[in-house]
Amino acid sequence: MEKFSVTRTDEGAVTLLSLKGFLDAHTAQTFENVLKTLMNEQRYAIVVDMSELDYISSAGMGIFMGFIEEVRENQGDIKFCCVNPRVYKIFDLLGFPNIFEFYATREEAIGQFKNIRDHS
Amino acid sequence: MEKFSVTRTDEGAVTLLSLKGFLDAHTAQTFENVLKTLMNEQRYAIVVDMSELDYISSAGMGIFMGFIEEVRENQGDIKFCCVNPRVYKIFDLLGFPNIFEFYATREEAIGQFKNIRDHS
Amino acid sequence: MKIRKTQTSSNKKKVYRLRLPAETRNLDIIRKFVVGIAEQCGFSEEDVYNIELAVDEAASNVIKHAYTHQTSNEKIIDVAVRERSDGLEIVIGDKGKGFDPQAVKPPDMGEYMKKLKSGGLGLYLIKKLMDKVSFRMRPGVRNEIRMIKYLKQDG
Amino acid sequence: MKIRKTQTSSNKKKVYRLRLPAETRNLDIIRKFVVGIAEQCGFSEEDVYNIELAVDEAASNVIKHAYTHQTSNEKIIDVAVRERSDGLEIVIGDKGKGFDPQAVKPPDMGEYMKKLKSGGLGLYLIKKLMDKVSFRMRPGVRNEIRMIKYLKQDG
Ligand SMILES: Nc1ncnc2c1ncn2[C@@H]1O[C@H](COP(=O)(O)OP(=O)(O)O)[C@@H](O)[C@H]1O
Ligand SMILES: Nc1ncnc2c1ncn2[C@@H]1O[C@H](COP(=O)(O)OP(=O)(O)O)[C@@H](O)[C@H]1O
Repeated sequence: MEKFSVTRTDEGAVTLLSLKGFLDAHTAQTFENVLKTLMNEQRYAIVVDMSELDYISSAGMGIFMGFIEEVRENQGDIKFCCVNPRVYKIFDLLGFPNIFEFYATREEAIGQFKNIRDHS
Repeated sequence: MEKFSVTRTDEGAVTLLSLKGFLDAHTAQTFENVLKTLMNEQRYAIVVDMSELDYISSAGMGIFMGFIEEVRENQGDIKFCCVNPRVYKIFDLLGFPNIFEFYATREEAIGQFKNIRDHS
Repeated sequence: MKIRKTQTSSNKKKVYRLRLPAETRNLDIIRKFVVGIAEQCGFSEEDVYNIELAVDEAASNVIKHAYTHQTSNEKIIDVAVRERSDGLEIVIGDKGKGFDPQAVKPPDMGEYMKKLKSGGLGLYLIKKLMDKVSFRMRPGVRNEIRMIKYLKQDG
Repeated sequence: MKIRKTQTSSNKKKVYRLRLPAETRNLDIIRKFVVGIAEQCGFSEEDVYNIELAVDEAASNVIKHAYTHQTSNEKIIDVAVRERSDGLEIVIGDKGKGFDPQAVKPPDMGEYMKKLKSGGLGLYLIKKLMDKVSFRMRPGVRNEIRMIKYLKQDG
């Protein structure tokens, strides 16, 4: 019955968010709240694991657009990993790969924040 | 997308039918055809494994009623096993346990046909 | 501000309607529709299943019985689900020949075995699975089975 | 026997209608409804997904935009799916304020980043995912987005 969930795991300065299920205009609210919390905690190094995300609509994609500026202004980033091909196609249609970095594995994505990790 | 399937396995004189998915007024047709084939082949020792049957409506239950007389007239039977509690509740509401035998395992159900197996 | 009016219109909003061809292959769509609403309403998993089955039975009846001897009319099933504060009210309608619900006898399993008539289980099941069941028949125009399932207090 | 008449009425039968409250929690019900029909029609898994998303986008727009500044009207979404020999025609309707589809510009991702406006992606996506898209606006009465997805010849 749970249509969408986010699991948060902090690894040093990097926060890993694992999305699961359906991210639509309804469940986007849940996800927005998680990101708001991260902003409040000033955690700007974010990796979003989408291996278990089955579906995303533009309302879900809009959430990333809504936070990326604040994140980057604070020397952070939102990086994506393990996006399934169906979901990736939608990101691609909307030109997201020009704006966000996509990685095949968590490790690669997390590895991009090496500087930040060493700093903290 | 496949909403219902039947897997048939012959073990000597006993035929095991494993049902999977949703057995409703639409998919009942498929199931009826399988039983018709068994009648044609004069295979009357039938065990129906419902461990993977998620759902049954009266149209599905009616299929059993439609064949049981012919089966028993030929010294056979239709025995049920591994029915999940939700599905069993519906059989129970309609008094099926007074008419059919239900077993917890395949082995038990198949074992009931021991005489038939020895004969053949 | 007319409170009464507002209440009425806000009740009105909580209606879900589905209309589709009376074909068995659409049972799956009907079930998913009703399950989706029942889940949102907070019914237990078991009650969602009971509602799903009752609706399937009523819809299967429309498909099997409502439009026999009838070629001209539109062969459709209507499903309306109304959220109530105490549960769900579901109406399954058709434009077919109608029937006399009083004349349908509950199945006697002993007799059943003798007659080996496969049928007569649907309405019996519906009455067992739902809390209230009623009928309204206007053959050729609109026949309805209306059923209510109450949310359990301890939900 | 009037062949023409029969054809018309058999076309009529292949319409699936859904009407429900314009609330985001109902998106799931709308998607399942459309997916069920698209699967039956023989669309590929990828096209089913495209149709699902296009319908979700159109319905999300109704929920988000159609009924702002409006308290009295019934806030509903209508979905009608018509099976055609060559594919599916889907109409999403509302009774809200309507809008001028011409005035909606396709998003420019570069500009997008600067403005950081989250939005404007829905209609763009719909046009990418579906084969034909058109609009009809009668504010307060009925606004529609109509979209067609063709079945691929090679199935
Ligand atoms: N929508 C309907 N239109 C016409 N007749 C119906 C309808 N629903 C039920 N009936 C009648 O009621 C009888 C009992 O239905 P039911 O208990 O579901 O058993 P079954 O469908 O197996 O006969 C049917 O045989 C049919 O004559
Ligand atoms: N059903 C509708 N009713 C009113 N306005 C709508 C409707 N659908 C779309 N619009 C208008 O079209 C614009 C573009 O929609 P869309 O491309 O989906 O992006 P977004 O919803 O993110 O703004 C919306 O901002 C809104 O002004």
